[in-house]
Amino acid sequence: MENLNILWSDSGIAQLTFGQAAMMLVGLILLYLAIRKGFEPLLLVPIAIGTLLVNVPGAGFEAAPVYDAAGHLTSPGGMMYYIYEGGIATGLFPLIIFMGVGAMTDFGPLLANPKTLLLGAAAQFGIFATVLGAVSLSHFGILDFTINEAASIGIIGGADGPTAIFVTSKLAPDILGAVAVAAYSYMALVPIIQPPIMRALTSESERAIKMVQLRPVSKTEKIVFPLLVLMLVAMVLPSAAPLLGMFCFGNLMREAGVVDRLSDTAQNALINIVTIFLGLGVGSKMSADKFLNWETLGILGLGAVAFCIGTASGVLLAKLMNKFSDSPINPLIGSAGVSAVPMAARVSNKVGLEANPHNHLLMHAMGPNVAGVIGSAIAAGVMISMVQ
Amino acid sequence: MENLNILWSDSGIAQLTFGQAAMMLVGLILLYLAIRKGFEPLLLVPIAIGTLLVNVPGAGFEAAPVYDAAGHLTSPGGMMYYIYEGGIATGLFPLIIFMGVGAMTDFGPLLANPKTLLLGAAAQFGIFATVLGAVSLSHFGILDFTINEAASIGIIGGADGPTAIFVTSKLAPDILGAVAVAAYSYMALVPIIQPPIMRALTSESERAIKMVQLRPVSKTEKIVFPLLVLMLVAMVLPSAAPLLGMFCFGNLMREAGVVDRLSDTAQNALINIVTIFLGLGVGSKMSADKFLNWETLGILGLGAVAFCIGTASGVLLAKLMNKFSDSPINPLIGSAGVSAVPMAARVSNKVGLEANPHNHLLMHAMGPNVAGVIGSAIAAGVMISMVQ
Amino acid sequence: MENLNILWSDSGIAQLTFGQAAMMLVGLILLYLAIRKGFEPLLLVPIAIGTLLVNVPGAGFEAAPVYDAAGHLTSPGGMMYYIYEGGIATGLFPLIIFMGVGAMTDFGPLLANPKTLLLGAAAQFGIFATVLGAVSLSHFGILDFTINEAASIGIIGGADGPTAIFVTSKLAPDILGAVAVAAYSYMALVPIIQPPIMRALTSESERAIKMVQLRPVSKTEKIVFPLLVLMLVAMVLPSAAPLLGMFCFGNLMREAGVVDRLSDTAQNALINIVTIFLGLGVGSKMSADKFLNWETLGILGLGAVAFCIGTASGVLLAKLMNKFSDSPINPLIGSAGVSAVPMAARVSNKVGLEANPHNHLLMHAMGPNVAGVIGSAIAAGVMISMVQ
Amino acid sequence: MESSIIERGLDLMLFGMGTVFIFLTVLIFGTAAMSAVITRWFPEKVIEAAAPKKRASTSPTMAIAPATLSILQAAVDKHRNR
Amino acid sequence: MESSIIERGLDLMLFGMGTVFIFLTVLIFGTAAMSAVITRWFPEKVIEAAAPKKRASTSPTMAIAPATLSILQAAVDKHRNR
Amino acid sequence: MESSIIERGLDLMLFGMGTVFIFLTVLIFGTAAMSAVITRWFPEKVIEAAAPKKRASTSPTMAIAPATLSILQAAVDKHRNR
Ligand code: NA
Ligand code: NA
Ligand code: NA
Repeated sequence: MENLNILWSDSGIAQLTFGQAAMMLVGLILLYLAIRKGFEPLLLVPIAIGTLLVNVPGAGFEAAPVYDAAGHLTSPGGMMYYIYEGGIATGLFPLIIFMGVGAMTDFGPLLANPKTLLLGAAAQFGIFATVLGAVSLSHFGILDFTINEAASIGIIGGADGPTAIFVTSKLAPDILGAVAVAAYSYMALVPIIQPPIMRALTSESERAIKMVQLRPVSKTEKIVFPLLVLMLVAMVLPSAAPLLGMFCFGNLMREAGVVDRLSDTAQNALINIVTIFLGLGVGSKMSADKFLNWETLGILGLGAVAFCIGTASGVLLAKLMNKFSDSPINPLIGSAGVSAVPMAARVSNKVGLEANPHNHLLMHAMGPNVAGVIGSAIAAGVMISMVQ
Repeated sequence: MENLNILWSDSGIAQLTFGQAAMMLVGLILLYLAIRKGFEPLLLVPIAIGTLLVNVPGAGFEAAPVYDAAGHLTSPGGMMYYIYEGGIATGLFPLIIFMGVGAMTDFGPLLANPKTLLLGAAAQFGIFATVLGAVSLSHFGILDFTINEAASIGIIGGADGPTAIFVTSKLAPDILGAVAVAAYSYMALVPIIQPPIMRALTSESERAIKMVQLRPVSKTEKIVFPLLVLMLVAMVLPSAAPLLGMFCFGNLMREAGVVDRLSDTAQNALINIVTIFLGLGVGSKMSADKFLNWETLGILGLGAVAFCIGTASGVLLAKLMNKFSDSPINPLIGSAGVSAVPMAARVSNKVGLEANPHNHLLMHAMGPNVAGVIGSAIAAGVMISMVQ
Repeated sequence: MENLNILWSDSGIAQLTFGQAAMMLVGLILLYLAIRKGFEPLLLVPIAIGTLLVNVPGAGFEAAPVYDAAGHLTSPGGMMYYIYEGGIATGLFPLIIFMGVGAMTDFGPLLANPKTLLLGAAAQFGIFATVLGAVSLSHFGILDFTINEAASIGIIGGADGPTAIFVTSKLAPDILGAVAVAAYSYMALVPIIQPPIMRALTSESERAIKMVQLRPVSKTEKIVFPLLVLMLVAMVLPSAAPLLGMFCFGNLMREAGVVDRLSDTAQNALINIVTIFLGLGVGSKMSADKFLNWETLGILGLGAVAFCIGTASGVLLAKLMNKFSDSPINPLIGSAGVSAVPMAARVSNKVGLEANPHNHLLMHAMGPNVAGVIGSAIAAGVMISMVQ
Repeated sequence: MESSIIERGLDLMLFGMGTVFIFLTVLIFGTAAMSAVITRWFPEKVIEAAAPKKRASTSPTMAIAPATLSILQAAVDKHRNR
Repeated sequence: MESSIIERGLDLMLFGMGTVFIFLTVLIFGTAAMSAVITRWFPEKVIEAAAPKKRASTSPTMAIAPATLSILQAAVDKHRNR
Repeated sequence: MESSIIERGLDLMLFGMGTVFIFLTVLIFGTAAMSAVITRWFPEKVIEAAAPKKRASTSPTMAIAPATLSILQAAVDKHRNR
């Protein structure tokens, strides 16, 4: 009988709280979005499973290990504890992911037309406008965000998952779950969010603008460019050096041509392994007390606003640049500056094709697209430097 | 001269104890079984090497790191120390292996015929009967097993390596080496252990029973099933949630169809890396004082008994189900309920073909086979919940 | 304004020291050598990037984590801190690399002609002659090396990167950067360093000596050999057991034929992942205070001397053996005893072809080549045993 | 008042086998219900005849991953179609 | 003397956007200079027409790595040339 | 009574080279004995002529693993045999 009691009191039903049940539902919804709707499944599937596991009542996935007075382990910690402390609190997982993304990135289009870097700058306006929005909500007592949380929410607008996770795990780990979910969800929604804004801000004739073909780029330029970025970051903003350093390292491995073994592993086995654990670790912050509150709704809302403003800023600056540039610039490539590589560049291409079926913007949009990755990493560095 | 003394006193021969020499012999025997006899070499080769290394006199593979009063590292620990503490004491390695096994598992045959889940339950009787056997030996003073050790020994009958390692590292780490070696050895011996029992408990006509072809299973069913298992575990037995959660996560990655990158890595690079280190870490518990005693003989004996009882229980329940079922059930698929995937299912198929050369039982036996994995994970959860 | 001050005082230019600038230049030079000159790029590219990153002023890549009195993390450590402490201070990374190298090594040529093991012994004379050179410099007050540093510098002559890193991280971590850079640079320079020495010490007719074709080697011999080495190390020199144990483990996985999954992963995904982090971690010791001093010049100079002496010793012993051997021995294969697998064997082959265009020495030189790996691991064990 | 080790073993057997059987029985009904619901309300193109030859193995012993095989198959197919 | 949260947000925006624009503007000039130097003094065989079809994806969603594809291409080519 | 650093260096050289030579000499005899025993009592089909072309490299510089190559070879062979 006593044993029945143990089994019953240990059982999930006996311990389940309303919050845990609700969070499990959230996990299932995320899975639905990831698997059926194709919302960035590589991250959202592990995050969703992490959400389910961490809300299993009494399973102790988040438990810290217990040591006795002599320092001997009396009870090991839960799996999520080790994953979170080992890979996310230390910042290692997002940095390794960023290295892999660097190894997957081709800076060729950017090098052929470096002024598109400005579009990657403009689109970061969404980040900072959102920070302002978040602190305003806080100032007027509508929601309660600290400046750390506001900065983390803003970075959602960077449309760059690892950057958002890196910044949030440093500045405001309690909202990591909500921020990561918002970042990846909106990245998946780019094809829905961006086109109306792009159409609203451009005329039919602007959207039909053909751009001149990109010049060829030499191997040496591609090798030197990541080093140039790295040296510049080192001189200007060291707090962005971890993110951009690893990004440039990955890209250098790709372009060097002598370490293809390492580049392949960084793009495949290593990034996959880390993605699995990063997702689980982010999911471990999806507990009811951290997610089920009005602030989360605010985060989701502000994140959407950040995407919209970033898209608009990019398009508007592209319009302006088109006015003053020698060679024509199609304003549609401005929206790609939010990053969300390569989805946003594909959206530019698609909207461009609607206006002119012979106008292929994909390569032209890849320039601002990868510039957006650099831009939001810089923005992240500013946040870490000024807020922390 | 003094230096000669140092070299001599540091040398292996000067320090070698009888126990270490004997354990090295055990390591070589395991290697022979793994390489020449094909006994689950993926685990037994690393375990055997771990056994050899940890018994090198004076090599300090197991040494803990030493810190001075100020907390600075004065002497790093041995390799085995880091592997064991980082991956086995934390439970991470068996869980990652289980994720990979989940990604390799096809639940299709089980979904087509869910009542074969019962066979996966029946075969776990071997586990608990063996627990009873172990405590009886202890009660009558023949051998000295605690209840923790008895539970760990029983789980050998689950025929599932990672489950056995997970449970034993939590309940009775001192016998981890013996339990893991027994579990993997008997899994390799399934084609020798099971057929006589199967033939003894069934008639020629029963063994010739043809089963109806399995119905097709939809992709959606395969996606929902691991989630169903996960939710059920969460509600009923949270202590089984780590094992089954990771198993279902792996299976979901496999079936989701949108994260094939992750699924492939979980099935290949990641599981291989972890297998190497899991084996070495298990081997680090193969020291003379833990292995060279009568209890180890008892563990090996009881493990064999567990396999036999599990096989018999599965076959007998299958016979019973055949009596009451609408569609015929060949009792030979019952033995596959012990798990030992996919070896046990192949044994069912082979014995079936002897009785009827046109009777292919492989797919029918895969149902109870994977059910046995779930069954022994549940049994493991009960052990952890009731014994710890 | 205050914020401008924060950004400025946080910026790299404001904090850059002369030493950091110089070390960044060193990093760029290493990259040039690795990418344009093909100097062992797999290690030197990550080391160079590590050098750049760790010298970014104010980026805190090396910072240790900070905990408050209650043991809670208040500030996470830098990436390089975790990589170095987790993989290099513990010795894990070089050991894992060594396992992978073992899985890539074919002992066939050595088994066909085991007396070439002696050449792998002779070439280690470079190691110990260099130790003597280093302590002499110290004795005469020219440079200031401790015995620990002298031992680490000597091991450069082993022409084996992971061995050098393993020994130096244990004996003299402060000079790890310089030692690793010297070791890999000279390994890359083998085709330039060795041929003049080889030509100077041999006559045209000696270089033209044809060797008898190697006998076939059975699979069983290849499986037993790594175990033989392992048992012998265990008996004679346990301090070499970690290095040679993992090396033999890797080789056994390769030859066993039953764990090809694990062998492939050890040779590919795993060694690549660890190579990336090993390089970064070594680079983290490339700070100005540790690298920019006369001792580093001494290390580079002594390292070159070690290579030359090792090469000469190998060739001279090969000449001697040729005098007393039944079957002819081409002295050119002696230089391959320094290891630097497989570069040194290729050099033997190339110099041999110059003297006799039909004389293919590659396979004959592979014997001493892999013997050199064993030889320098033994030398490393002696260092660790006698110096530490 | 400590129960003897034998009693604890008996308890483990009773509650253990009980839990295993209850869990898997509930899972049978759950699975049947799930399949019924999906088959009725979310019918789909059938993907395989429950005999998944290509991915049948759940053993970690296979040296080549299914994914690799399918890549190779694709390579060969691609070539054949030239 | 603590500035209000609104002020801190405004500061972040000003200095943040300022840093981003300054950094990327400097990078534009740096990149242009680098390309000019390389094109003039270190000319090279051009490797691609800036439209890198084979390795264009920067997305982690592609299931097959470019490297694998090129290996397979090599295998097929090798066979075709027999 | 500390020995000078020069003495320690000399000691290292003597005992180091001694150990290396002794170890490898013992290994020569051990290997020869092992080969003799295996060749006489456990003869086997010879697997290769000591010139293992396919897996000769012990260098980590090769971009494609032997395993991958053999997989590809298999793919091409398979196709050729159609
Ligand atoms: Na961005
Ligand atoms: Na089982
Ligand atoms: Na060597």
